[in-house]
Amino acid sequence: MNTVEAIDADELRDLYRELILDHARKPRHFGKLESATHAAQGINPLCGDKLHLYLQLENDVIRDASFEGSGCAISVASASLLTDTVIGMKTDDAIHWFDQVTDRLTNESANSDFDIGKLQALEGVREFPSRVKCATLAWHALHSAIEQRSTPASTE
Amino acid sequence: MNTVEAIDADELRDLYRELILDHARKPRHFGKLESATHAAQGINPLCGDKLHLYLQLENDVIRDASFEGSGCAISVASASLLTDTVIGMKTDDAIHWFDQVTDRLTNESANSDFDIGKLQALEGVREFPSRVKCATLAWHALHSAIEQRSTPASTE
Amino acid sequence: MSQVQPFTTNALLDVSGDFPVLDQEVHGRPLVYLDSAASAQQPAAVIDTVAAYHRNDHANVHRGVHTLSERATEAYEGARDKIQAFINANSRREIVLTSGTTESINLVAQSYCRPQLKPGNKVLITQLEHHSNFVPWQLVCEQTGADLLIAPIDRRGQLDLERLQELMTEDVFLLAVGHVSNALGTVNPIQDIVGWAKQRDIKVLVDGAQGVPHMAIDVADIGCDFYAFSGHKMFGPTGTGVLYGREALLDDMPPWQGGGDMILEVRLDGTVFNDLPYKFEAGTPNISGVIGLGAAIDYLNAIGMDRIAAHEHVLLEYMMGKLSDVDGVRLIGTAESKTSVQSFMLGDIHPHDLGTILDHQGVAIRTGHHCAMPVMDFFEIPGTARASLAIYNSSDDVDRLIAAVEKARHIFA
Amino acid sequence: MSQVQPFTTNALLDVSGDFPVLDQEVHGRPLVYLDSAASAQQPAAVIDTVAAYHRNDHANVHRGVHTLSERATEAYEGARDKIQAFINANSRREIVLTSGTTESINLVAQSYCRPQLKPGNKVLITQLEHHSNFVPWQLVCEQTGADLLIAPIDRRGQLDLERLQELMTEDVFLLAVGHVSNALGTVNPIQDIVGWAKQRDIKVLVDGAQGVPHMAIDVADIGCDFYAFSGHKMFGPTGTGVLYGREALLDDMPPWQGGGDMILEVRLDGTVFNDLPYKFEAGTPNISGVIGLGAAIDYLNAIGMDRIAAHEHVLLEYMMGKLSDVDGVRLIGTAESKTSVQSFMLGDIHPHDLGTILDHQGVAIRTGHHCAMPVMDFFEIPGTARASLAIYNSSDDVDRLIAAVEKARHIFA
Ligand SMILES: Cc1ncc(COP(=O)(O)O)c(C=O)c1O
Ligand SMILES: Cc1ncc(COP(=O)(O)O)c(C=O)c1O
Repeated sequence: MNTVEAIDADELRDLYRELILDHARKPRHFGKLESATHAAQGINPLCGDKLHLYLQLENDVIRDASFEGSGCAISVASASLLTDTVIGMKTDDAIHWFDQVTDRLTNESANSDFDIGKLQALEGVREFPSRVKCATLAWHALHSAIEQRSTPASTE
Repeated sequence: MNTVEAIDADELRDLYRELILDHARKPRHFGKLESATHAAQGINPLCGDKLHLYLQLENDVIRDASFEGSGCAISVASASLLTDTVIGMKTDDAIHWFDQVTDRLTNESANSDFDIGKLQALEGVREFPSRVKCATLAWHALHSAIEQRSTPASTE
Repeated sequence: MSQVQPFTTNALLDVSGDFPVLDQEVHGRPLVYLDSAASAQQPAAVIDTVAAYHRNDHANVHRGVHTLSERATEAYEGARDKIQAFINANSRREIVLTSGTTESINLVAQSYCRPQLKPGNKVLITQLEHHSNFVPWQLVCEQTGADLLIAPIDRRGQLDLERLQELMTEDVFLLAVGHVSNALGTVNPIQDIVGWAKQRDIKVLVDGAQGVPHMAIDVADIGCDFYAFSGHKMFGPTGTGVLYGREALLDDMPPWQGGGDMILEVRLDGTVFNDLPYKFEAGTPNISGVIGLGAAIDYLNAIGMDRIAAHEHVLLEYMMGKLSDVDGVRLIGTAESKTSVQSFMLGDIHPHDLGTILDHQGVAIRTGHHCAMPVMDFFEIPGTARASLAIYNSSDDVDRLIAAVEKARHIFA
Repeated sequence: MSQVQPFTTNALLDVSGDFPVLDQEVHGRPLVYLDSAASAQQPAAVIDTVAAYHRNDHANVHRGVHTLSERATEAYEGARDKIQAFINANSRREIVLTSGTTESINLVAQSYCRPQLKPGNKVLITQLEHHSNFVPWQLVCEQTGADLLIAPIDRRGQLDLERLQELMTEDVFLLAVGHVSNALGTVNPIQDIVGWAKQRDIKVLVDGAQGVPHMAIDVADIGCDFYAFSGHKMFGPTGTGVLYGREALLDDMPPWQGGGDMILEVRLDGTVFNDLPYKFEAGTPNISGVIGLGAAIDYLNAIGMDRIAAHEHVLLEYMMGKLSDVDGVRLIGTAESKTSVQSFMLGDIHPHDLGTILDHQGVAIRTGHHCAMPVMDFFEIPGTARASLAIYNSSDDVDRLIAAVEKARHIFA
């Protein structure tokens, strides 16, 4: 695949990094989680992205996580990376990650002391204001699921 | 009274002719008509002119007419001139006058074959689009009264 | 449809120079604007009319005796007359000025339907409708206990006309149907539909948001009871819209919103409402917007709606042919009768990603559900990429679109 | 009040050069615009912002991935942020964009009150209100069987505050009260009024149409539940308005109008509404208008609302003094606390005639009932002549007004 060569703009290349395209094509932890104790829906009214996030919590630890739904490459890759990241994490830490990640994806001058690991691959969205919502959607759903809110999360 | 001298613009002088000011100050046939068989209200939402027109009809002839209410100099003078004019007239003729007068007051190129008599004094309103409604209000009320409409006439 | 029609170039207009916004680069490439179905651009004539109004004539309308107010009123009411003539309404009393199609439809739902609908009554809409011709009916049905019926569509994105007629039973109070689908471009046989409804004494509201910009509209000919449309889709200002309504119906309707201008008299114990159309125009209207809409109509009239329709017809055929020649493209919306809009999918690339990649090549399309989720549900897709055409587009624009789609295909190959 | 205050000229602004419309002659005399309470003029900064938006950036907002749509969305939502800061709301979610004060008030009447009001409940308003803060309550009371109570005023045009408090019984659901009277200029002690209402658990809507243009507004400080105002009264575009609402209340309210943008999901069998504030913004908004309103706020902020208030205070005192020195003039509205507006009568000359004669001397005032018939009823007059001031007026304007009134007196002597 000649992805990188075919894109002439640096910004586009920054958005559709290999890692993103890979997770978009082969999302990890995709499907309904039968053992889920918590769940939330995320809707992006902009483009119709819609995903369900499932969490299996035990004593405030995320034992397992998965997601289903449909979305653009960015939102699917983001959800896939999210599940990869939060499994095994304490809910408090996951909320801290939520804060850090959403800050880093929206805010040019965000503090980068905290290492968001693979999720750095999503930072390209900062140049694409309308795509930031795609990248943060799953994280908002995570937040809702942990807080067990009943209304769908949205990125508006 | 130095009316004419005090007004420096021809148009203003044309609007507030002696005859108009006279009828505005001393309106004829002012008051409620106890013998009225027909009546209508005219409202000009622009400035709050509001008048009641009363007609005493007998065999399609206007035996008597009067009006009450409050309004600007133009609308009061117009109502006063109207009552002066239509008393003794057949209703069909009054409707014809309605057509002729409203045409003459609104339409620069109106046919002037029909002699509207004293009502010519009102023609100055043509230069004052927002005042045309004042001049025609009583005539609309006349029309309503003859047709016995139940909703107030308005000049909108 | 997959065969490209021979190019009848003399049918094409060349007016893009009238639209200042089109003369710019986006991401280093000349802008190609293919999103007019969402909102159309304004010719300089409209922009300048609005600015000149504010530089010379602005004041509140209707209630002033001074010169500016007279000028403003004349310009504002003059625009109403232009609208009346443009859609061939019988009377200026039938032209209610609103903030857009959405408000026009809500007005009818709330003022005409809500007081009359009873449990067991039905409101009939179709699966093609824009949310603005969908949700107001859901809301009023919920409020009144009436039932909402939804006429189905077929795989080409056309109304199933037989089913539609079957659904027109005598307990249907009103049919609300789009003239042209904003998601698919389908042109409904509106005269036939209105005819069937009239036979059954069903009132008809036509959502004309996508009709007015693309063809000559004659409401007398169509025969509908209400026709709703927006200024910003027809090269006029945002925040303006029209509700055409038959005078007899409007006359009997209670006002919707209360406020200044819609009353003759306010007393502590009650209120006398103003005449049509003012009864439905509460508060200070969008004066400069409506004057700008008048200028847009002047502009369209100067070109001629028939020439505009011909131009767009040729371009749409060209675009459909070219698009369907691209490997992996699947056209969504292939009705027999269409105008100005083509939705499509490219392989399994999400439309949103496609939109971003096209934008990076200067090509502006819309992606997503186009406020027509029921249509997306029918096709079982989350959304589409949609290219929509207007008077200022050219065959070059289509060629740029095709090249950009090819590149996207390459990236996600 | 009949004594003219010493002239503190350094309190006066001199910004009329920013307003192109003011630089013209009417009937051969330089225009004096004293009708800003009806609609204010726009500074070039606003006119140019709107035109530049259409020349460079226009597209529909919220739903687009392409560059113009991103720019339009950013500008539109940026204006919302400016509004939030301007009135010191807690959150942008509390700023609902409407077509004007009238729509803002109707929204609250229909969406907040209508579902909750029951026969026996009461809505409390005052005799000072503009029709737009009067008729919506008449309508919703009729629809629900609730009672409408009207708090009286006194001969100076002030609310009878004792009576008002007496009327605030526990069956009052909502109090709707103006901040500043458009007919008389009375500034109500809004913080006290809201405080009394809060003690009795009565919700309060403030009609701020005439407040926002003239003083710094802090909704947190005022403590009201809703605050409504219009763009065109504050030097912004027509067709724009704001409803500030406390988030907790807005959250619980059902949407009012249905359509695009106010939903998250539309299904054949129901609909999920969008978050605040979008739940209340159905359809394509007045994009360019709102962006223009943002520019108007920038303009006001650059001058400073406190300086504006000081300027208008000095001018109003001057105008009141000069007017009451004219033989035969009777001031209508002489409240202790006033801003920017003076209504008056001249002998028994009908205000309408006075308006025409002033216009012929280039002086634009408003005449009539000012959409406040209940106020006129109270004073038993059909209407008034009203001169209203704004940032661009000067003491020269007042002098021209006085000379014109003198001439009218002469004509009708
Ligand atoms: C006090 C007051 N309230 C409400 C309104 C209505 O505002 P709009 O006509 O902009 O909706 C006005 C102005 O007309 C007003 O002065
Ligand atoms: C078919 C159709 N109906 C209704 C609407 C709503 O129009 P507006 O958003 O201008 O109110 C639109 C456009 O968004 C449309 O395309």
